[in-house]
Amino acid sequence: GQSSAQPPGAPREVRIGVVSFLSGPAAPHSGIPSRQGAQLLIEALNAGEVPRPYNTPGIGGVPIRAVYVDEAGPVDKQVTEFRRLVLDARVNVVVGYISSANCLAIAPVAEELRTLTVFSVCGIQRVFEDADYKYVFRTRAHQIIDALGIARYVLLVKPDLKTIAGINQDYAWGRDSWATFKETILQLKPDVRVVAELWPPLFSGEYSAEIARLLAAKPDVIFTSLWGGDLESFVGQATPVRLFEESLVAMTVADNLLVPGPGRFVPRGIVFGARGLYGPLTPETTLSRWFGGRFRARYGYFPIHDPFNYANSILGVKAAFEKAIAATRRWPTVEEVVRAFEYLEFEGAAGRIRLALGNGHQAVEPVGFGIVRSFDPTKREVTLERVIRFRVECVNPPAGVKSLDWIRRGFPGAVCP
Amino acid sequence: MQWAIVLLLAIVAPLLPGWTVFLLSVALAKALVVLGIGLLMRGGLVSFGHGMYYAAGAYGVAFAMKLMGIREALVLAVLGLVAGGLLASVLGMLLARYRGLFFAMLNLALSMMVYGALLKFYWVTGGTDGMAVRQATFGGFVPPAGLLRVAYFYLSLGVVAIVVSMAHRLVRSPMGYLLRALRDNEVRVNYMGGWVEQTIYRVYVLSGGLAGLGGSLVVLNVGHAVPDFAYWSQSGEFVFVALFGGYGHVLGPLSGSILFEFVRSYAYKVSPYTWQLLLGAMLALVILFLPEGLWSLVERRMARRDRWGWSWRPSS
Amino acid sequence: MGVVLETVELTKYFGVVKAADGISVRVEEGELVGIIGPNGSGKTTFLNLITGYVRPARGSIWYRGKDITGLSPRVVTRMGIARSFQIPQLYGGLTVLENMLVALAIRAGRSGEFWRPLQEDARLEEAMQTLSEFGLEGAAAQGVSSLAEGERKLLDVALSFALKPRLLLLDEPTSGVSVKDKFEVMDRLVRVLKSSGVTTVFVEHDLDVVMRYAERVLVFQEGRVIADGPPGIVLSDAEVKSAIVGTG
Amino acid sequence: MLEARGLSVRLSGFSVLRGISLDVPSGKIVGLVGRNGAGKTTTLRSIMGLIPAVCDQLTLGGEDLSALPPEGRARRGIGYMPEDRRLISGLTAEENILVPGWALGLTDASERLRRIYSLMPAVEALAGRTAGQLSGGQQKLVALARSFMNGRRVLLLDEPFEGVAMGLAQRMAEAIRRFQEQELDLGVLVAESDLKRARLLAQKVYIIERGEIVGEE
Amino acid sequence: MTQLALIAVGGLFSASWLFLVSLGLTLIYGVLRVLNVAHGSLYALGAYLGSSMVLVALEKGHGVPVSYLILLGAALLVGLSVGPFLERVFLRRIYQKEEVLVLLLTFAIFLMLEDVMKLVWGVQPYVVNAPYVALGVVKVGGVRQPAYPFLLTGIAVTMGGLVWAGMARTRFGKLVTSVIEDREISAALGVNVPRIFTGAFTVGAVLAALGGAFTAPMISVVPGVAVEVIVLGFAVVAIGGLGSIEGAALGSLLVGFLRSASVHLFPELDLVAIYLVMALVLLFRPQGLFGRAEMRRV
Ligand SMILES: Nc1ncnc2c1ncn2[C@@H]1O[C@H](COP(=O)(O)OP(=O)(O)OP(=O)(O)O)[C@@H](O)[C@H]1O
Ligand SMILES: Nc1ncnc2c1ncn2[C@@H]1O[C@H](COP(=O)(O)OP(=O)(O)OP(=O)(O)O)[C@@H](O)[C@H]1O
Ligand SMILES: [Mg+2]
Ligand SMILES: [Mg+2]
Repeated sequence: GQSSAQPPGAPREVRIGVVSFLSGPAAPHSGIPSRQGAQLLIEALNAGEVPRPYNTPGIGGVPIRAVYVDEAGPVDKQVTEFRRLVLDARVNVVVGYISSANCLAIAPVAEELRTLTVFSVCGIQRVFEDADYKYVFRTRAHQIIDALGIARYVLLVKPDLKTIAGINQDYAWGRDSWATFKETILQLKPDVRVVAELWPPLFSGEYSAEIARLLAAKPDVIFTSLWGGDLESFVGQATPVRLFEESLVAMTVADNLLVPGPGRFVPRGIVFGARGLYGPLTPETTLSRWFGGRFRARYGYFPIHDPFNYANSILGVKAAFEKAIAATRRWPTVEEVVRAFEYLEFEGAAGRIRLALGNGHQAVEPVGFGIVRSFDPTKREVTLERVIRFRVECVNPPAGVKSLDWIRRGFPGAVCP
Repeated sequence: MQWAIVLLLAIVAPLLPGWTVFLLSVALAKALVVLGIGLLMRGGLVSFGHGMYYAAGAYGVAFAMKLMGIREALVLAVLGLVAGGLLASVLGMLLARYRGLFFAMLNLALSMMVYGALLKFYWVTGGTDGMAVRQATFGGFVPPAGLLRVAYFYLSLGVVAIVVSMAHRLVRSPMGYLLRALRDNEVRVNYMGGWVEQTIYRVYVLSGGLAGLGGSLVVLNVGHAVPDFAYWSQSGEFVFVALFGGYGHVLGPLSGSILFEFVRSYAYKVSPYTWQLLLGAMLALVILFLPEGLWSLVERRMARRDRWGWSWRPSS
Repeated sequence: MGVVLETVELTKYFGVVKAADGISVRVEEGELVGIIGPNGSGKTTFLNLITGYVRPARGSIWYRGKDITGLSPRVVTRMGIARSFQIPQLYGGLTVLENMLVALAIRAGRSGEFWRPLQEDARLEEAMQTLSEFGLEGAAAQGVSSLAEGERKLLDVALSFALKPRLLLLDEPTSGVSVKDKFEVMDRLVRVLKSSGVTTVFVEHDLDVVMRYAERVLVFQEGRVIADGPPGIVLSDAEVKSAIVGTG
Repeated sequence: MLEARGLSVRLSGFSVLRGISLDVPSGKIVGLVGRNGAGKTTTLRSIMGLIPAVCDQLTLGGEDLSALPPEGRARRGIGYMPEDRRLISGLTAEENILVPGWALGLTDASERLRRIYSLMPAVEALAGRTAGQLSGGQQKLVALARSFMNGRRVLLLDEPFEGVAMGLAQRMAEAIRRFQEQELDLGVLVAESDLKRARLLAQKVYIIERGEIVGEE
Repeated sequence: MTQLALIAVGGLFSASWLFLVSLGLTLIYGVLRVLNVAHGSLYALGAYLGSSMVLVALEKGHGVPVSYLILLGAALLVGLSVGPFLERVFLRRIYQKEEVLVLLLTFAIFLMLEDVMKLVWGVQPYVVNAPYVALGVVKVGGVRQPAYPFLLTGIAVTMGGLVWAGMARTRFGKLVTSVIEDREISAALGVNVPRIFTGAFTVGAVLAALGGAFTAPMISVVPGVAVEVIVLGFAVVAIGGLGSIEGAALGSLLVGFLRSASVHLFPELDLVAIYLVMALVLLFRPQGLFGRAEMRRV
């Protein structure tokens, strides 16, 4: 009754700009799955088919209209498109962004235009650690959890590890990931030696020299934050020479390998990360069962982290709006939505999301890893063994502490297994 | 002619929707880079590396704000000009010896090394995440939010108006003609006692400065500097726009830049999946059917009007 | 009367081709020297050597007592030596008038000027005047790429003449210029050159032209000067005759 | 052999040729004489198909040429020597001469080359040298030799003796005459600015002035 | 010792690949004076078609050995169909214009083909590495190395030899030289200019597609593979001297070995290695290693 009726002052539709890579090398593994997740969820929301607590149609009974935008292109292009979304396409909310640089560039613009903007995938901690924003939120944890978590994981499964090596793309994500991993390992086990730090350029695709070097160096653990096509090329070239048997290879974005496409596989014995509890690590909840099932039925594979992240952003928007509506009993202003959004804790598509950091704008999440025992290419599923999940308090710094400082100071306040 | 256009832009700008004003500001700022590249192209020199000067301007602004706390828009713009010009005056000493595709490729190589440096020294430059640039002040004041974009727009417009009119003078001056002359026949220039390298060097530094100026204005508008500014595809885009608009006339780069930004934004809007197809097709059409650039349309029109005017005179 | 130009044992081989094989020549102030010789005998190369376009393997070049060996064409030109070309060297994208204006602007040392227009009144006037001396005033507004070959040739000569050099080197100035215009143009050119005391060296195949205008003739063969003297005497020399008419 | 009637050319608004008519009968050398800018080069180029021309008739041995592209005209046996030499500077002199032979797949190319060398021994001496490095006159010579390669029915020679020393010019003229004797029904059209020299070589001379034929002798 | 061996082998692999990628580029530049940005697209087309054809063949139960022939076939198919199409529809119209203009036209073609490929093959990644895996591994200095790159080396050497012989030794090569230098006079001498252009561009297109098709088994074929290839190819070609096949070979070796060495000795340099080589070479030999400095005849 009450819940499906529109509040007074409601517009005819809520327009949401959805930004992700629709072209270029980041599209197949990240941009397109993201868009798929967003589209599926928005359609289901409008039809009122999402399970509780999101079973009311649209947002506050108002249907959602999505405007999809390509994230590919230079940063000035992104800023222009953001402005066009807000000022020309008149969207009420912008959701998305995968590239960290774009998130950093968009945040101040969102403030200027007073537009509720919810980042979905980008992970750079600087967004909320170096600045305060009012209209900008991020419904996923920052990237620290991946590299930090996987470092803790390898120390647990291979406590006697002596040497590590890293192969990471030569750009911010690769640099940050490696720094986090290395710092964490050295913090927790100072006698570990780093035997190789390799920096292939982004999208280089040809890794025979790097692989030879890694084989020759024989490190106990190899850390990599490669993703997308680069990761697949690496896996394809490393498998025949049995790199994954020589060293324990830890991949933070291994779930990229599950995106459908011919001939692709997940090697056995690697440490599998999915940037949170997604993909094969997804916890069983009503929503995750529904979303995963729907997604698989429609797109032929179980959602990896990107579709979940986009879905979470949209669910967060809905939760915030409806919280504000409940408080004001009419259609809320953007400031009221923002106030409702801050420190919000809502049911995400794969477990609860808590906006605990950055003055209530930045989510914290648990993370988990496992070792691949087998891979089923038809269902595109892996079976993991030795799965360990790290709770939020283990891998996220406390509020007000910068991630890197937190690591360097020895994780004060961390609660870990 | 150019003043009429400037006036027109100045008057209509505040009436346009907000994102258009922003788009115009960015397009105007980029037009400066394109203009500089167009000047070089008049001398037969195509640079596929001007992104580095563009980046120099942008990062110049970012560092000036971060390290020196300078926030005055005009000062920052001039700083961008100086940053681009300085870098160009160093590299130009080397590049002035090169012609043709080697000039193009060496520029590309150098700009990719600048790109690499911006990436490598990530602890200073922020790597690919880039550097944020805060709002600038105008005469010490921060314009209210509603007027900020318009202020930036007028800043860009003012700078462009000055630069375009200077460029207009330049292309008709001895130096401008010498540039065209050396493109046609360097041997003859030498045998007239003209100094080819020096002319190229001067124009190169000038175009580097303009690229820096453009970079500083863009980054003030956009608010974020990233290494991609120095990436080869950005440089390629500038060259493209120079041809798209037509570098034969100083207004070509200006109109080309504005049109290109709108076309691209339009393509993003109407077909977010296949904007490249749309953009590519449009560009191919322009190249195939208007190889002198869009501005040649205008010139053809004006030429026709002239002839028409003639026919009114009594025949002798 | 001083020595304007002196070359000492200039030598340049291109592979086995002896383009210059020890050329020692002296040109006095105000002289009008013609160079003849079979095709490929090194005439153009001689001019290229003097102006620094080609560096000699051996030997030296002196201009008004200064050693100019190895200096670049630009520097040499700045010192007052201008040349025209066998194959016209023009600015294909500019009009005839603009070609001339560029020459005048560079001569005046104004090539770095970027705030005043090229087409200043005074400069325009001089340009038109120079063009009309070569019968090109009618083609002033025409793009040079559409000129007939003879007109291109004339413009090429006009451009070097416009530099007001003290030593003018002309490479086949009238080849391609039709017979009717040839003498007319040469008459005028020589008159001006003489009256302003410009020393001139010109390469020519047309013996009528050489006979009529040259005060002294150098005969080239296989990179060497085989005869040097007044045209009447040189051209009746048997060896010269066989060189000019004989092997080629 | 070659007949042109009412050949007109307009270039960037100027009427450069106005109704030129001329005949180049087989076995004859015909001169086309005029001052600079009279339109000699333009005439030859338009016969070769290098510039668009309007004409009432342009035939070679009765066959209409006007619709053929330049290479088609070359295939019909028209050899062309441009005024400004236009050798391919990256190839050797001999390769330059062979280009028409290769392009048209002439089976007798090497035989013709031998004949050309025997007509012009001076060319053979340059055979192996890179064309771009030859002196101006040497290039003229090679360009003439090249026109012989496929000039079986008509030769179009544009000021062939310009910039050529006297002795060589005489030998070139001699070579043209002898070549014509060998190629039985060859017609030659020579553009010249010197009436005297044209008279020496040609059996018939057209006088061209400002794009029009104003006389013949 | 092991390290040296690894650097050498890695350098050879890298060089083979680079050479394969840049050969067609240098050919088309040498022949048409076109710096062909669409080269990357042809490479990507070769990669996509190669992968999908091999995939179909494997599904139909054909053995892996056939797949090498299929890759070759895919490259020929792409080159022989798309090459002439692009040349006739686009490039032919503007050869007489400036080099940059043609370059930018190929850039426009590149943009269009990016999306055309997306429409045909979708955005899903293709990993078809059976041909890569099937060749097994060899040991170098005690370290396992894939054998497939040796196949690349073989193909690179063969193709390089064929193209070099074709250009330097044949009449076709000479006619092409003539057409490039002076289109008009070539036509007047009887050269069928359009046919020469189509022919040359098609050969270049086949080479580009070949590079893509044989790279495909090593990598994940995704949108955007075209982009990286272009700059790398350009850099190699510029280092070697535009239009020079020997130059491209030497350029590939230089870059390949430097990259391989940097991975082993100073990984930080990997990203800029190629540009470093390029800048250094161009500084000391502006015309590239094998480029000819041309002096204008006056
Ligand atoms: N594209 C063009 N636009 C305008 N005028 C042109 C063009 N091409 C040629 N002309 C003019 O046409 C006239 C004829 O030129 P052409 O080259 O045929 O003369 P020519 O008789 O061969 O002279 P020359 O003996 O000097 O070679 C010249 O006045 C020339 O300026
Ligand atoms: N750059 C060069 N490389 C190789 N050979 C050259 C070069 N320049 C000139 N030559 C050769 O040197 C010789 C002399 O050439 P040059 O041009 O000086 O002759 P020329 O007397 O001017 O002849 P012409 O009367 O035909 O113009 C010729 O055999 C020519 O081929
Ligand atoms: Mg000469
Ligand atoms: Mg002529």
